[in-house]
Amino acid sequence: MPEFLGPFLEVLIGGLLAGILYSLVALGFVLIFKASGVFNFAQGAMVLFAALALVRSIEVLQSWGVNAGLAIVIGFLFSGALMVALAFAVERMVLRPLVNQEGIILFMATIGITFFIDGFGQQIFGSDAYQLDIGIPKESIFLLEGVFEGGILVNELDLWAGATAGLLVLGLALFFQKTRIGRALRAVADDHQAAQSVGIPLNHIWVIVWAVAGIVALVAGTIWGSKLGVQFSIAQIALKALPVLILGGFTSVPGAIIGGLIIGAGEKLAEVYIGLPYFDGGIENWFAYMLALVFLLIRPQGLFGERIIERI
Amino acid sequence: MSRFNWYVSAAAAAAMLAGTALPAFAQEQFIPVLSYRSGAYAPNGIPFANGFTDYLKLIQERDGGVNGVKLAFEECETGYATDRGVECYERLKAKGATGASAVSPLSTGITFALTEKVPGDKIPLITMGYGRSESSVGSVFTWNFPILGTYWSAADILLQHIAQISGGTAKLKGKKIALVYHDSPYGKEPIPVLEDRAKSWGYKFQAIPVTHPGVEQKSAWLQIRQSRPDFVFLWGWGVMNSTSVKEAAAVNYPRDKMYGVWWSGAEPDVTPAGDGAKGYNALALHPPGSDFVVHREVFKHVYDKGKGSAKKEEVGEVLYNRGLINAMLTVEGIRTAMAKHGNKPMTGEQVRWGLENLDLTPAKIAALGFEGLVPAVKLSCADHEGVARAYIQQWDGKKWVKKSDWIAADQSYLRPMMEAAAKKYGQGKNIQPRDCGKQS
Amino acid sequence: MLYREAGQYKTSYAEDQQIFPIRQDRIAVALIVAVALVAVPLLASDYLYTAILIPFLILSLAAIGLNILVGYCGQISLGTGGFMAVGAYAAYNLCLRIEWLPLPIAILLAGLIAALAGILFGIPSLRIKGFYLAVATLAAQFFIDWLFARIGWFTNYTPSGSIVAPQLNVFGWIVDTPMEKYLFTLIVVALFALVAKNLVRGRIGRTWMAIRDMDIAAEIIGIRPLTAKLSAFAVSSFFVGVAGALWGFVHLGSWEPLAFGINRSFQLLFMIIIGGLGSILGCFLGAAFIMIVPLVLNQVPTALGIPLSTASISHMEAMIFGVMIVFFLIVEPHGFARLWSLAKEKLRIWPFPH
Amino acid sequence: MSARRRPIGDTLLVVDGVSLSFGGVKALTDVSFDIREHEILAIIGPNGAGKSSMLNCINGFYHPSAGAITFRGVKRAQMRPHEAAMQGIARTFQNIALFKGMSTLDNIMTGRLLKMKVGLAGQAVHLGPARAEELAHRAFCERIIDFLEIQAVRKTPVGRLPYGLQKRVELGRALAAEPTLLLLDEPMAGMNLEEKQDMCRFILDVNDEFGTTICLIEHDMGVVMDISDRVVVLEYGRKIAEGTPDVVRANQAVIDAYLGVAH
Repeated sequence: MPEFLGPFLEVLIGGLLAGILYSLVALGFVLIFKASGVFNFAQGAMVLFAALALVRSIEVLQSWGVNAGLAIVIGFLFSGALMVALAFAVERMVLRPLVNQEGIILFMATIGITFFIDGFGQQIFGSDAYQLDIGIPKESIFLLEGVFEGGILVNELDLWAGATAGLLVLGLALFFQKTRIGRALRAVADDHQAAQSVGIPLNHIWVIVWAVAGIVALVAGTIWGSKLGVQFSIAQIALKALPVLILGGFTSVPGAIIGGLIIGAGEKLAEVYIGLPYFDGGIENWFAYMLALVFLLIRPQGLFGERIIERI
Repeated sequence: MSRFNWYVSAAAAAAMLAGTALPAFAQEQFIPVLSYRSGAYAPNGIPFANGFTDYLKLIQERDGGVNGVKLAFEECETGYATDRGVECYERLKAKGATGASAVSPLSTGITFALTEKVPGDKIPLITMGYGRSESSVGSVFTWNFPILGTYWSAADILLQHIAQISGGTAKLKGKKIALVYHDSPYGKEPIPVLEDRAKSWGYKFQAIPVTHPGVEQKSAWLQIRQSRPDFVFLWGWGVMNSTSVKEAAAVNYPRDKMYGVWWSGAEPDVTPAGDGAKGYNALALHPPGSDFVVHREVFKHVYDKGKGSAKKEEVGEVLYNRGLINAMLTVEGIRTAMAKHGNKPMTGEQVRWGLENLDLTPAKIAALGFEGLVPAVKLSCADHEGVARAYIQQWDGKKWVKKSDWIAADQSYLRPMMEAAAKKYGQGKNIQPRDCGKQS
Repeated sequence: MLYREAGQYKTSYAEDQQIFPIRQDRIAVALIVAVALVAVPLLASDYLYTAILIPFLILSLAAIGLNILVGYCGQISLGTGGFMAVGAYAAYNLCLRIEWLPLPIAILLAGLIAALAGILFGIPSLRIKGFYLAVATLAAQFFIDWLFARIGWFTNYTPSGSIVAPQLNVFGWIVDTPMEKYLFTLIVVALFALVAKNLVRGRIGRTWMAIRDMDIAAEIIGIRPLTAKLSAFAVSSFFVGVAGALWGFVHLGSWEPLAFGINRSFQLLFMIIIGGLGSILGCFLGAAFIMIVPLVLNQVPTALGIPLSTASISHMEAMIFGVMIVFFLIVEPHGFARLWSLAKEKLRIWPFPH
Repeated sequence: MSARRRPIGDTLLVVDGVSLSFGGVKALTDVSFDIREHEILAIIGPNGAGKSSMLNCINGFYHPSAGAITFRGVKRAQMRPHEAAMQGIARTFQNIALFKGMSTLDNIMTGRLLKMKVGLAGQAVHLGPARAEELAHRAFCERIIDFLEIQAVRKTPVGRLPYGLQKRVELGRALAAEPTLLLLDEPMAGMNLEEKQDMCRFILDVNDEFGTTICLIEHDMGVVMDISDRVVVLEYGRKIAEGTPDVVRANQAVIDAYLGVAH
């Protein structure tokens, strides 16, 4: 085995696993864009909001003497309900009045939502850093120790994240393929008129899709929160999900996953093999964007974008 | 461009006038509090601000102010952002009867910006344990007070410690030291010392930046896993610290080979990593804990009246105590100034004199209730740092344990460096260094 | 009755094409100029200059730059902070490396350098639109942040990466007191606002607006999308770059890359949405609003006896901005500027509605 | 029709064997005709006959897959719409393509953009040449506004105007470019009788006063027969007839394909 291969594989795997975490956030974007054509900048803020709600409700419940397991379950139900309520509020107060507006206006409106949720969430739940421990193991595992010196490092939490992302995608795929609502959502993605004929009002569809995206945000928030602690910075990971979207296409669920993997692996490899040795590091912050940008110029619809995307 | 605009300005102007006219207590000593209770650095900003304001409240409640002069303070949220910090400074600098007494920005970036502004406004800038390292040279940096330590001192103390445990500086030859730092003026401060010492002591130095806010460190730590440095120094802040400790645990980098600066050695920096943080070392400027005299006073006069800023159990956290100390130094600067100028609200200029002539003897410190928390410190025209010492503390999974004796920074090495840097700064700004021999 | 144009006849197109065709407006503007140049310096405190007026003016200028791109040309950008940084660092390096260069020239050149950067990062706009472009401009933001933090040359190898602006010497006028800084900023911003107004009401402004409103039709009447979009990026970045140089030199005095981070980009975007997309006046109104909300939040609750913690204030601030953004997008996408002109229309016929 | 001031002259534009297809669907097949100076040529045909596609080819919006278009004796290679505009081809659209955020005056002024020469710096100071140029073009546009009788809505954002007026503004914008060849895509669609009459008058006046060559698509046969000098009939992307209105009216293929359906 050549000596560089071990570290290379390690960075590659680390990057791929980091990428899955980006994918989790990107998924929420894709869902909303697919069904309502809204580029939801607030997805990152929703991740923070959901995670804050979860961690704080668990904390409060435990302080009331509820046992840990039950507190976690109730916490999930509570934050899930909160995300659904948020979906209702967003539909009623933002999307409905802005129906038929240009995509760019809706995009800017979601920037407004972002700031509101950021402020609101921290005002209610506090702006400190909170520990989220729902029992996901966080140990490091070393693979192939016989082959490479020191083995290849993998973090259990990242593996869990990967598995969760996989399950989530599977669940979403089933939801879209097998349920009536799911099929209606797909119809909406193609044509609003067609959706009306399925018999589900557009407003309901929006609420549903925002709620689903909210649940996805809760899942992402749980994993990110377990990894980093729940605090303000996790809202900013939304910025990491944007290049993923461009790469994977705005409308493709598998695209979000594959895009995440490519971005994650690409930026980590670039940082370790180009950034740190030649530029004192730090290039990963823009590398993903540049990668996406170059890609965009070559293939504007993304890897898995359906047809040529209507570029509003 | 429009009359509306003018109305707005007029309204703002009126609000300002009203704002400045409002304090009927014209005889108050005003202390601005630049804090950050929201955003990415809130976990560290909150306890510090709590400690700072609690001490001011203590002085107010227990003593009725300083020598009978009531204190007034106002918090302003900087979010650890330089521009907002400058804005806060501008907003608060002229408040109160005599303007701001002294300003403690708790941000190296804001310190750099304010260093340019305070000489014009004649307000002392207290940067306790942070700020510009060369501002220790008071003859050039008349208005800066990096009391109790700078980052160059911190870097030097860390190097001394690892040299000591390795068996002497000679043993460091060929060793690898990595610095994982917050990519900002704060994180970059120690680099000159670490690079300079690398030349003479012969260790290999590697600097690894982490971009604000510091949640993305995977590549940095994979790099560390590959290059296997013998020691990792951590110059982080906010969420970056706990993320570093977690990542170190994830790549199995031995935590006991990690050394954080004193801003990377508080409870919020290690608790998120759980057991992973066990063995992690950090510098300590002062011990944690709430069993010092001053805490008893704070509980009695502030918390028992329901006026505390923090939750009771948070009193005594590392950064809470640092806030207390910082406020105490500010107040003692004011008190020293009053000793010369009389018991009335002091101007910034008078407080500057007070700080420069600050002489906290052990007896005074004991009287203030800070025995065991603060060393004796005496500032002078030439030396605005006073004392630069720290010890190594280690996280045992539950609390910080003292691991070394107090280590003093090597002034014979640092002083010439600081003076050279200060001289360079002074030349660039056309500052004539004060002749400290003549000053009383 | 006070605000009516009856009896004011325009006998030439030149009269009709003035920036302020109505007499009352001209009087108001003259008054504002008088207030800004005379009354403010007589009355204002240092606080008003340094904490409100100077940042307000500079951010208005940056907002004008952004509005040219977003409001007039319809190309969204989230990289404004980055282009401000280009202006600030370019001005710093010009002053540092070419010692004889007068400061105003250095600031203008810095604007030109920012314009070049704008063109470079504007190139993707030829192929992509909307939020794809928004994401592309984020690439500019992050790249520029990194560039100035990491490449030592730009900061003259300052160990801390924080740089200090030189003394402000405007052809021999040493600008150092807050009042002088204010006057200097006021003059620069007023001149640039005038230039911006001239540009948007002339040929190039119509070119941009045509691209914004319907790019296909614009091409058919002979507009080259390449030149139109890139010129908007260039002019916009020029303004933003000049504002960045002023922000560093006049307002901050010493800065680091974080001063021009992504939050600055969002703040400017908010200003133009709230103030009014496609309105020069709106830039000032939006900047004033964004400057004043935190002040009000600081002062009013305290005055009412319900003091808020600083954390609550900053959360409230975020919430209010968020709500205002959505509110304006729903109710009045042209922001305060349109509300103002509607008010004027009402005033024009008041008190007789017909 | 009264005797025209400018007699019909030489060939201005030649369409020679133009074919156009989108992903296998043929929009135009081997279409050839020419447009002569100062004439009014109408292109008619049932829905989907390829009329708009034909106009789009002429002003460079689509690129023919086969065949060639020669304008003023120059055979054109692939060109972009703005290049067509520079050569003097202006057009209006079936679905109005005005700049909705701008006023009537500004919309018409955009038609003059190609004629304005003062550079960026000049515009920035807006004194001397820039001002003079702006005023000169304003005067020209005011003539168009007078001509189209839209003085009252000069400063109104076009988004707020009724449909008929918008059509006029769009015509005004095309006229402002002083085109050699003016392409009108259903200029009277959706208008009432009065509005149609006004529009006919404008078209005839433009042709007469400025000598502008006009190629228009129209559904209203009455209008077509009244105002055009010649008519080209398309069906399913092929030309089935060409000639004066009388000739076309008598053509059996046209009657079968189009008029027969219409009546």
